[in-house]
Amino acid sequence: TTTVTGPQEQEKGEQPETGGCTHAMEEMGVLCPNGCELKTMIQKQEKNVKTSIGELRPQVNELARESNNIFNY
Amino acid sequence: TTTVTGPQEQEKGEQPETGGCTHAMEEMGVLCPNGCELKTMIQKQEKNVKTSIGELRPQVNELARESNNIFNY
Amino acid sequence: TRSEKCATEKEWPFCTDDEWGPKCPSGCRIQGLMEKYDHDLLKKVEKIRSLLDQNRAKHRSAQ
Amino acid sequence: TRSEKCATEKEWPFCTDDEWGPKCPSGCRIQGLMEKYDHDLLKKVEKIRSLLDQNRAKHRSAQ
Amino acid sequence: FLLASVQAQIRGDNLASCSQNDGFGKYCPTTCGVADYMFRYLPGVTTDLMDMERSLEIIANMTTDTE
Amino acid sequence: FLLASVQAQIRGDNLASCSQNDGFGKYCPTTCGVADYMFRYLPGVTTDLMDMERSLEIIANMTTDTE
Repeated sequence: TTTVTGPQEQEKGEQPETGGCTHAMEEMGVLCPNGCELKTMIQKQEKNVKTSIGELRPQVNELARESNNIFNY
Repeated sequence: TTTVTGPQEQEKGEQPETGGCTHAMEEMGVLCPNGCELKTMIQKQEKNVKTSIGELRPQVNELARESNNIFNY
Repeated sequence: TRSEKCATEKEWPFCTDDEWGPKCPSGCRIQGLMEKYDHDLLKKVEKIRSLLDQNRAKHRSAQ
Repeated sequence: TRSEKCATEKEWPFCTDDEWGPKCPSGCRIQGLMEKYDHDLLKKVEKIRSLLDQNRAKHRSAQ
Repeated sequence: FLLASVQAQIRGDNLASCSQNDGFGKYCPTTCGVADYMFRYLPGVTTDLMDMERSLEIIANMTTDTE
Repeated sequence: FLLASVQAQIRGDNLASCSQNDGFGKYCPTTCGVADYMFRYLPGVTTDLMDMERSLEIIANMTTDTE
């Protein structure tokens, strides 16, 4: 098996879980991403989304201005 | 239900798990002790065991000396 | 109970409010939620991009 | 596989050696192991205490 | 400069983790901390995106009206 | 005194956690770090206890022999 990269299909009512692996020592069970890993991930996601918003907002505002001109015209 | 304090009976091949609770937000699933909590616990356990060893060792050595005396006598 | 359906799962008591902090969710669960929410946000971003394109096309035809 | 026995459990790939650290065990599992090992150590301590008592009793009768 | 560097170390600037050299390895946020961060960050960006979408839909309707 | 206190803060002495004020709350060891600590601490105390037990069993045998 290869490591799951995206959220997997979940049964109804099930919550998504990703990033786990089974440790060879049965004692340890399933290992999951630690807080440092999760912090890095969410900061990257936040940066990407905010960058997209920063790109889109002026375009939306520009279009809004143009539309007002047409509407008022 | 009350929180489990000792390790529970496990099925054969099952590993012990303690200290969990189910979060009201189904999204969050089971919560387990964080690293700070676990650190405090293991330091307490280590201190207790090492204190016991520190008490027992001189008693064992004392008895060993006495036994040697009897044996040599 | 869930334990009847699934012997390998364990039943835990409900968390009290003050347990959030000392006890925390699984890292796999949090990564799963992070990916789900991020996926939802990226879908919204894509929708806005396509709405922008549609509106621009309309404008060109309207002018 | 376990997933056939239990639909609520999930199958994960095996961890590679370099995943220990970035990925870590459940806090419930670690607390469970800590309590198990501590219980084992305390049993050894109790055994030593009782051996000490037995030996002291023998000594008194032997002297 | 030295004091600034010392202060930076105390604040733990630009570190993914901090360590206390106490035998427990590197320190990380808890998953509670990450979840709290996520639920603080999501509402703002979600609102921003929904506002933009609504604006674009209003614009689309205006354009349709003027056709 | 101030420098000593600053150094103590850098080392994170006597703290159960360190915080970076980065919005992720308090920092803790990972469960990997706690497990590693546990497996470093257990062998020593286990050996100590088993050695004492063995000593006491030898003593018990000696005492039996001399009876």
